[in-house]
Amino acid sequence: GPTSAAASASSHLFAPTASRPTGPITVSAAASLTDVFPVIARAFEKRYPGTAVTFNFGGSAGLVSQVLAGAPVDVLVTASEPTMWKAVNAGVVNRPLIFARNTMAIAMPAGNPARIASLADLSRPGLLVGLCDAAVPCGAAARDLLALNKVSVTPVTRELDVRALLAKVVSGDLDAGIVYATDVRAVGNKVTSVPIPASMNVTTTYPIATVGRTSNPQAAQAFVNYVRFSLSAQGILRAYGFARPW
Amino acid sequence: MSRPRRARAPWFLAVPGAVALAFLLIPLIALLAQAPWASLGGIVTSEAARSALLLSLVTSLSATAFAALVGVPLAWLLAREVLPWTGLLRALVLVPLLLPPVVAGVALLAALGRRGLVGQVLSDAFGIQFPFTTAGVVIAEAFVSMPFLIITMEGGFRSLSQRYEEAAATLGASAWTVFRRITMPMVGPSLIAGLVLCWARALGEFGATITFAGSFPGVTQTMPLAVYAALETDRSVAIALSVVLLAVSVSVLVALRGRYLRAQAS
Amino acid sequence: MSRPRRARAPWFLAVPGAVALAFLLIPLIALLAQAPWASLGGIVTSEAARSALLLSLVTSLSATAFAALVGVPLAWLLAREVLPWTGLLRALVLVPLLLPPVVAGVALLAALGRRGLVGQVLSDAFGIQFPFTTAGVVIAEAFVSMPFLIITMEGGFRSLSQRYEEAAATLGASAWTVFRRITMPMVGPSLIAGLVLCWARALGEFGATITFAGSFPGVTQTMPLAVYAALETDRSVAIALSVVLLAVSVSVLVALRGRYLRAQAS
Amino acid sequence: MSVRASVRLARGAFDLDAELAVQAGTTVAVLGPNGAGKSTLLRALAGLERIDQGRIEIDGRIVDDGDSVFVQPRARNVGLVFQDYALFGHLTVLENVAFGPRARGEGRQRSRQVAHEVLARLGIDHLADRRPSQVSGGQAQRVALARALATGPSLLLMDEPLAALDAETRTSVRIELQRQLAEYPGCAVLVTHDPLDAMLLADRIVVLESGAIAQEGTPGDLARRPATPYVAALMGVNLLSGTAVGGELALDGGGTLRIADQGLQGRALAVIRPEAITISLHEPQGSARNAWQGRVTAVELLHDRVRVHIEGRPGVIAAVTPAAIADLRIDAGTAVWLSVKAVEIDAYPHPAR
Amino acid sequence: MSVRASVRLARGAFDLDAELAVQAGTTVAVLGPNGAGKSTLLRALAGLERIDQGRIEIDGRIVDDGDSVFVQPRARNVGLVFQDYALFGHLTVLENVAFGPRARGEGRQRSRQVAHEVLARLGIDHLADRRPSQVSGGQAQRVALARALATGPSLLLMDEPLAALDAETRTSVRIELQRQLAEYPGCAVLVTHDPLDAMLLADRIVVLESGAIAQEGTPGDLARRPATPYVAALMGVNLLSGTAVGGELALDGGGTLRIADQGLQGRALAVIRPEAITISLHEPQGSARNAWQGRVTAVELLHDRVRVHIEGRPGVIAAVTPAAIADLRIDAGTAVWLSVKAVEIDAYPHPAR
Ligand SMILES: Nc1ncnc2c1ncn2[C@@H]1O[C@H](COP(=O)(O)OP(=O)(O)OP(=O)(O)O)[C@@H](O)[C@H]1O
Ligand SMILES: Nc1ncnc2c1ncn2[C@@H]1O[C@H](COP(=O)(O)OP(=O)(O)OP(=O)(O)O)[C@@H](O)[C@H]1O
Ligand SMILES: [Mg+2]
Ligand SMILES: [Mg+2]
Repeated sequence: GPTSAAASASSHLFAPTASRPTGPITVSAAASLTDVFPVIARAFEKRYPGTAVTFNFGGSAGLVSQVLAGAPVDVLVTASEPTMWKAVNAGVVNRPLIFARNTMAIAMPAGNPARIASLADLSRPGLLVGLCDAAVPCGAAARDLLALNKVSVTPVTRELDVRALLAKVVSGDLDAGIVYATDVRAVGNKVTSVPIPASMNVTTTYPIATVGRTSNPQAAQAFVNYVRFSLSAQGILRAYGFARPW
Repeated sequence: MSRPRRARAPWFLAVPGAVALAFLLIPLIALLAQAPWASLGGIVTSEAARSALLLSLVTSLSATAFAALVGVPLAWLLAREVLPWTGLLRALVLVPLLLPPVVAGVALLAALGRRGLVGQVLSDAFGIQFPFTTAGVVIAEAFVSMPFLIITMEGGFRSLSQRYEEAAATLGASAWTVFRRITMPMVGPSLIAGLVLCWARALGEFGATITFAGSFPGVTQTMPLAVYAALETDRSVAIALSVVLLAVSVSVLVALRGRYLRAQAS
Repeated sequence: MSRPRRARAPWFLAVPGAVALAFLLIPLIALLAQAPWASLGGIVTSEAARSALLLSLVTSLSATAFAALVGVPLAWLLAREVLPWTGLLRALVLVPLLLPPVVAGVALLAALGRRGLVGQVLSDAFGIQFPFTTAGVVIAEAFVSMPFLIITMEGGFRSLSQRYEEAAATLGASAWTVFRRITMPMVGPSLIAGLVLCWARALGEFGATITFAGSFPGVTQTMPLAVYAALETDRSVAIALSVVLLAVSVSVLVALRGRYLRAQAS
Repeated sequence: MSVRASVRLARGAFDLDAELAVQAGTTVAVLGPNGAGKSTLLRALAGLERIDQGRIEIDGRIVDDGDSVFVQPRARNVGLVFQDYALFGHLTVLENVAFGPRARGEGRQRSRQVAHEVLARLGIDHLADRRPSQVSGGQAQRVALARALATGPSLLLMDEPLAALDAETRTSVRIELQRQLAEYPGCAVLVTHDPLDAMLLADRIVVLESGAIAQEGTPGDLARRPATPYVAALMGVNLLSGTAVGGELALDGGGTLRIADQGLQGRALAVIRPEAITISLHEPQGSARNAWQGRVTAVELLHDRVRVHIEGRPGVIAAVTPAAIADLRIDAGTAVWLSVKAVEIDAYPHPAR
Repeated sequence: MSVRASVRLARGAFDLDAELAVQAGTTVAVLGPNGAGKSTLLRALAGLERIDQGRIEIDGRIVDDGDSVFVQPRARNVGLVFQDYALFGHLTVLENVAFGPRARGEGRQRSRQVAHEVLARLGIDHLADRRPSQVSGGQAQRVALARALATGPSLLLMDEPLAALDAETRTSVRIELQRQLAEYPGCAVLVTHDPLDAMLLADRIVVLESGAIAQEGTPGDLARRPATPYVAALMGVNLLSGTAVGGELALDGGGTLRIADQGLQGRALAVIRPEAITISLHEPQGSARNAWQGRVTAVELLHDRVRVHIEGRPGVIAAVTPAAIADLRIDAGTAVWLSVKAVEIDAYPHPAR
């Protein structure tokens, strides 16, 4: 659970550091972090001069496969815990930390032509609703969300990629789609969204871990710590719509 | 006394040729080695796999048929340089080949989506919608695969001597008769080659389909989409499905016995 | 008195041809309409876009060069039916064309990954690793695009009359001289056609690259991958990048003035 | 049934400007060197090229006037035989021949029947079910002819119909074609490179050189009074040009000939048959009025006579018997004396074209 | 320098089994109908086909023995001229001709110099910088010859070198080739369809029919005593086969001929020159010992004589003067009487092959 992860991370934080982190690191991060992580990285690089962060963004499952195949990355960040566990169980990453959560939101084309006001409206017949496929994290979350709220929705599509879902909302081909809250923020005014009260929402968690074979363990660990524990990183995450990790 | 008649290859061709063969075949072998042969039967006969395979076959064949119906005439227009700006048009017609497929899907949404350039009219006036329908899959597949048919057929039309068409005309045949009874049969080899390339591309189409048509089992979830979904959860299922897809297409290619190599016309 | 010499198209070709043209061009126009023309300059000159474009050009050209180096000899072997099981081999060689690209990436990992069939040996014995390197991008692109070169060149070799090679042999030329000075120059048109198709496919490659090589900016993030990443954050940037990719490739095609349509040899 | 055409059309730097008239039941051969415009003329008649100026009239109907009138090939009622036949490779011989009647609206049965009749007339009905790739060159030629004849055209156009055949096949096909043309009631135009074909198959010969008509007439006319060196070479005679004055012809290439016609004055041409030239090793003592020296450049054996090519002033070709060659021991390089009687030289005023 | 070949090879249903010997400085023509195996024989000599049995010896060196010995084409020192020349379209004329010397290891400069010399010898050095597509058919033929000669081959092989040329060009190129072959010190083999080419260019003729040698000899041998109908047709004479007994030849096709040779017995052939046959409209009263009736099937005009094809027992071809045709008003369909003197019939025992 998050608590134990946090506790173990704290022990790292207060461990004596031999020297300042320096040098390049590569971070494999879930695609939904494409916007925010570069901003955090710039802050990290400013905080620790001499470091340089590059990214490899992709779907969580793909990133894990790559690490398993020996991808030269130092830090792995996924959009769901089950995917991270695959890497943990394979022994290729160290203990992960949860550094952020994402909540779900309903996205509608700009102007909300179908006049959707709540999650319950999605069960209205004749409405074109898109969900992600349960095989991908955003689909699993949507499934949990609908179950929690006891709403039954008949989607016209079960997208394999949250981008594809959002594209159809933006283009107006879907009346609504259940996506991450951060996605809604990323596309700005091209979509309208209805927030879901926190009590009725489900959250997905974002774990981060250093890769066992990293060639720069010091900087990798510093980055993990920075993302999880620095006020600036957490502030940036908030600004991009991510929820607190606890 | 019968020596082999087969030509011998000089080393400077045999060696790199063998490298190419290994390069193309080893990944295939590695893939097959990872296939869950024990559970293969169960996976490929599952309802989900069967419906995805059926959908893939139906949509790829429909896309090929549509491409033939309109793409062959376009190839003719390009080959005979009937249109102005043929050089530019020919390059533009190949754009779907160059476009990353996901972007092709975005372009299709922009054009044929409910609020798209043309889609809006179709939707408002006739209530026709393509996304989330099997027709949408066909459109996405046709869009990305038609250029293969066009480029092959244009070559075929160009290399067909016009004398055959002229001979038919002097014998009293109308333009339609000439096209149907002379031109098309004589570019047969190019047609087969183009159809095979077109069909192969349509069968493997993923990015444009998912972006434009969505993914719903039985309606829009073709084999490549099912493979992708399976990759998120169980690689070995994904590989099993890929093996099925490959078996189907390779058997078609073998059955065609190289007729998809465009032979010269006549 | 000078009447237009341009042929006129009968309606049964002009009408479906126009449909095909509209079908292929309207999505393109819709896409361009969504491009952020005002900020285009800034986007395309950004460091990220420039490095992705450069990487795309370098890798696609390298992949094409590699494909030419080993694929052309393989095409020759297939055309001359030097190998046993030519019919099956020819179909297998086309498999990368049929495979969903993501599966192609999986297959490459299975073969050349650190624990892959061949990759393990390379990694253990020589410390060579391909995945997640620029070389890996080249391999992924070459794998999916080489079949285009092979299929085109095989047709070219087949339609080249062997008499030219025979004439050169009787004049005293070695096999290498014949191949270099006679065969290759004479299949020039097919070579150009095959190279262009191969390059175009390599330039747009996405699925195999992201799976096999990842998406590391400056190392493996080619234009299509950058476009995909941008789709997550800012669609208009993605479209702007696609427009750049298209502009480059369409200008190459236009500059080639249709020479990529495989003309008949000789 | 008759055809009258006056055709003018430009294709790049090439300019075709020719008139042609063919009477019903007759065949006109169009003879000319490569690139002379023979095929272009034929294509204009068939409607495969539009003319720029002039008019083409078939059976009294204007089918092209270089302006508003243009009748499509399919409506012209012409039959066209291409040099390489252009048989439809995907159809059988019967289907090839039935194609025309079928395309002109006959029923399937009737078309096949017509095709069988035409094939039978040409003696190749047994090939009906073969593909064009399965018949020999000579048979393919007959199939092409059958296909063109099956629609009963008023005008039959043939572009080098025998050129692709080998020597023996050529003879037999030529005889067949001769018979067919004799029976054929319409007009026929035959393009050829071969003067023999033209002489055997055509009633009249039109010689086309660089897009313009150089000469026209019966084979005899052309042989007796060739208007150009090309025609003379075709007919196998020596043609010399020069200026005549008082029974002497001062040749353009040097040398002088005495001619019988004392009255001929000004620019003139002279024809000498190769047989009329006598070759000897020493200066001839006979009555021949013309004698000059030359050197043999080549010796050509032609069945029962030998054609000796000689350079000199003038250079000529002489024809002698093989026995003479053996007696004189003539070979390339031999220096010889040539003599011709004045009466054997047919001199006439240069045709002003 | 000499070539001796005994070649046996099978290609599907086709079987080639022939012997050939060529002396230095001489040319052998291989004549035969389509598909007789002429090209296959040439290809075997060049090393482009391997033989199944037999042996090929060039300059005393065995280059193929159907078994272990096989010398590659590039090491055989042969020159090959293809029917359609197979000039390299991407090289200039000079580069085409220089290709051979260059490939055999000469330097670039030296190769070009050799090429210029050969081109100059053939009178086409001015074409050196053109592409093959920019030269005429006759010029292309000379370029192909130059290319083959540039390596100084011991054996020059030509596969229908004149077939692609039109009638006039053919004559001039033939003369050129005649000159070149006369100067050429090596062995030459010329494949052709055209008996005229064979007679003018070759010292000896080998006739190939369906993979086997049907006859071999000088042109005179072949004309006097053709062994097969094909050879007779080539030579333009009538060949009849039958059984001879006591001065009479009972023909296989019906009819009987009286012949001069009383002693001839058994299977025999008879040759009648077309000129030896007299045509008349009524039963002839002269001294000719043979007279029979026939019907004209075709009339062929050949420069200054007419060949009349007649069906009858036997069917023959007769040659008469155009004047005779005009007098007798002979045309296809005319019933005629034919007569031949017994002494004009050359009968000889059937060659047992
Ligand atoms: N489309 C064209 N554009 C330019 N020139 C052309 C075109 N078509 C033909 N020509 C030229 O027209 C001339 C006549 O060509 P045509 O084919 O009629 O000659 P031909 O007498 O039939 O020759 P051949 O004996 O070689 O068949 C040639 O000089 C050719 O180069
Ligand atoms: N690879 C092959 N397989 C089977 N049959 C062949 C092959 N090559 C040639 N033949 C046959 O061999 C025979 C001789 O062919 P070849 O080309 O030598 O004849 P040719 O005398 O040169 O004829 P032409 O006058 O038409 O050039 C033909 O009957 C042909 O069908
Ligand atoms: Mg012509
Ligand atoms: Mg041959």
